[in-house]
Amino acid sequence: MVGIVVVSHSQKIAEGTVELAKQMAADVKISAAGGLEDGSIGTDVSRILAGIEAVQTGDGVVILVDLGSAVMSSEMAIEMLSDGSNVKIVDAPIVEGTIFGAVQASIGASLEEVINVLAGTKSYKKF
Amino acid sequence: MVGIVVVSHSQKIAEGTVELAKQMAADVKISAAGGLEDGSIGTDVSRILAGIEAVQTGDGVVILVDLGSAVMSSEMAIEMLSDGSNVKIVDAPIVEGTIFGAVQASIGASLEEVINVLAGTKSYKKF
Amino acid sequence: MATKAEVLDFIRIYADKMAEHRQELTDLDQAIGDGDHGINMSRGFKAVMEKLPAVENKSIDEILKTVGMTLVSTVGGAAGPLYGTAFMKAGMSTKGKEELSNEDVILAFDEAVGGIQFRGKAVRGEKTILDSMIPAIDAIKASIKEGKTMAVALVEAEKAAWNGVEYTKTIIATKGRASYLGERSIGHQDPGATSTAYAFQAANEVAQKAGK
Amino acid sequence: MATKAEVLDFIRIYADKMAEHRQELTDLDQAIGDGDHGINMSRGFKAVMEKLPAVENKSIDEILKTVGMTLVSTVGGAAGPLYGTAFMKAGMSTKGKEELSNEDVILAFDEAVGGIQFRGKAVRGEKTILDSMIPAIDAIKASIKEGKTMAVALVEAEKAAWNGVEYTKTIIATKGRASYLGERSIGHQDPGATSTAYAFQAANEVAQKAGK
Ligand SMILES: Nc1ncnc2c1ncn2[C@@H]1O[C@H](COP(=O)(O)OP(=O)(O)O)[C@@H](O)[C@H]1O
Ligand SMILES: Nc1ncnc2c1ncn2[C@@H]1O[C@H](COP(=O)(O)OP(=O)(O)O)[C@@H](O)[C@H]1O
Ligand SMILES: [Mg+2]
Ligand SMILES: [Mg+2]
Ligand SMILES: [Mg+2]
Ligand SMILES: [Mg+2]
Repeated sequence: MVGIVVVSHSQKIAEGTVELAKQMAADVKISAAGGLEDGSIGTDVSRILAGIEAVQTGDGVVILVDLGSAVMSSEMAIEMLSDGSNVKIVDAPIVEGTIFGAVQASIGASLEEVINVLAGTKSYKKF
Repeated sequence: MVGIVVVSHSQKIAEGTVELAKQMAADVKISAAGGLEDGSIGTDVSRILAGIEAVQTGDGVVILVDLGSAVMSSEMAIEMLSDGSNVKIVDAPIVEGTIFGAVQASIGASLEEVINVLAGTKSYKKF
Repeated sequence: MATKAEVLDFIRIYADKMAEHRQELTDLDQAIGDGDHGINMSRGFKAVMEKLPAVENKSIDEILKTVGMTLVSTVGGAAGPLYGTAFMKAGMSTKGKEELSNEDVILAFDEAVGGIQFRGKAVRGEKTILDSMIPAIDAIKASIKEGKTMAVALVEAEKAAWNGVEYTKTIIATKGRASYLGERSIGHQDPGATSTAYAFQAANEVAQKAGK
Repeated sequence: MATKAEVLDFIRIYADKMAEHRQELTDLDQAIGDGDHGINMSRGFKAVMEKLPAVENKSIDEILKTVGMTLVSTVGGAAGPLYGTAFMKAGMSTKGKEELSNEDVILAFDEAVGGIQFRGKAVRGEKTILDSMIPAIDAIKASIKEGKTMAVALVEAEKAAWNGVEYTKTIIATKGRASYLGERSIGHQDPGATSTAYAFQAANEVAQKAGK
């Protein structure tokens, strides 16, 4: 199953997003990499790295980011992996994208399929 | 100043989003309407209503929602206001939109301007 | 015809059913949604039962509006604004009434379903509440038009509601969370249509007790 | 030329400066960002100071790489991956060295700025670290080319860095959080360019002490 890592500056956002995603897809492989080790706001490459490792089953991992340094920190985490070739940062809204991505991943979609669905999240209309 | 209400099924997401927005715009009028009264997952019209009232200065309010019933619950809250004409739900990513909206609102943008910026959030590229 | 006592009885029986079928509705929602519909409905109607004593001596519209307002703030999911609006609209159509004629009942149901459509912007065939509610109301109207009693009409209504529930298994969801699954929602029974069928089951039981 | 002791001295002095200017950098970031740059840099360099004793007897590249790795995981903002990559790349360019020639120093600076550009995908003129770093490194290169000592070169470098900081006030931010403000970022001094100028100030102070 494709894994998902939620990288937010805020631990609360990352954790809350994981909770919402699990409601829709209880068995999804997902981890929250939010905030710094002490709970304060920011992004931490080691937490992202641990998050990736926790959900990587070999089928690939998508990383959703909030903003700013979340992208750069995630890129560094990927570079630090011995093989980061199937770990991809996707440009999608962090909360909405995670939920849609979790639904897709849980039904056994491939990494490519999950990435495609996430690419479409931006054009999803909420109402 | 235009007010912002963050309506999420998750209290953590709403609170975390408000924290990130305040980092960028300390003086912004913003409230978190997340989860149910007992902290569990869902949306609650009374909490949204209280959220709107807390940030309405007369300059208008934008509501950002996560998904599903957040839209319907926000619509009900607006209908319950004696005058909800300058309270608008916007279709924008909840975390990213809130942060961009907060920056705009804090520099004194009008309701219309904030709504315009939020409409553009979907096409913002994270990388 | 429906007396205020019957309206109250309907609410209580429906509330009992939502508690009783909590797990069933939740399991249905687990398959195509976020697995909370039974939790939502039972939480909402538990709150309704707590509010009810304070308004049971008021007119029917006050009772229905209180039910609606309570659901809106306690259900927590889409069902909250939807059923909440339905009860509020039904209440508004029965202003000042202490008893409802068959026409009043039909009007109240029409307003209720109109409220759900206004709120949810769905039509029949989108795998929602409407797929059991609309056929059930149509059945009531047809029966009453044929000169049957409300008790008979509600037997037909419940039957139509459950048929509607069965129908939801055959269609794709295009509204609500189940729509996130696309094609994969086919084959699954809609939780909201199911909780609506229980509402007609409750109404039917009240009517059979009254025998009219 | 730079000895390992000087490299360590540079790190310690820079760490002191980040603690000392914590509020100033935070205030600058408050105006056009999220108000944490001073917090970030001082937290990161506090962690560096804790890690330093364990590696101070290793070669220069190990020391620089440790600084980079530490910053990456403790700074918490964009400055973490940026300065982290800079120190790591500088480290990689000084492999096994116990002492750096002027050419080594220039190569290390070039690798550092290359790392920042690789990581942040910015160019000069976008109101970032680069706007003080690139002119400072250019000044070093020009001075050394003219046959001046590193101590003289670093005086010029610090001067150029502060000029770059001044220049950031006149331009619009197109990278990083300050870019969210668009036009409104004009008139404000970039926090990252400022923290970089303090790095050249630290390097300059070390060189003046050594007098070479
Ligand atoms: N727009 C809509 N119109 C009518 N009914 C809807 C709509 N959206 C969802 N529903 C109904 O709501 C049910 C789900 O309710 P519930 O689980 O309480 O809400 P949520 O999806 O927010 O968790 C669905 O099974 C469906 O019948
Ligand atoms: N892409 C980039 N390239 C170079 N420098 C950048 C880039 N993005 C941001 N910066 C620098 O980082 C500084 C902000 O650092 P900091 O406040 O620690 O990060 P954050 O913006 O994540 O809170 C900015 O002032 C700017 O100089
Ligand atoms: Mg549900
Ligand atoms: Mg729900
Ligand atoms: Mg910052
Ligand atoms: Mg920051």
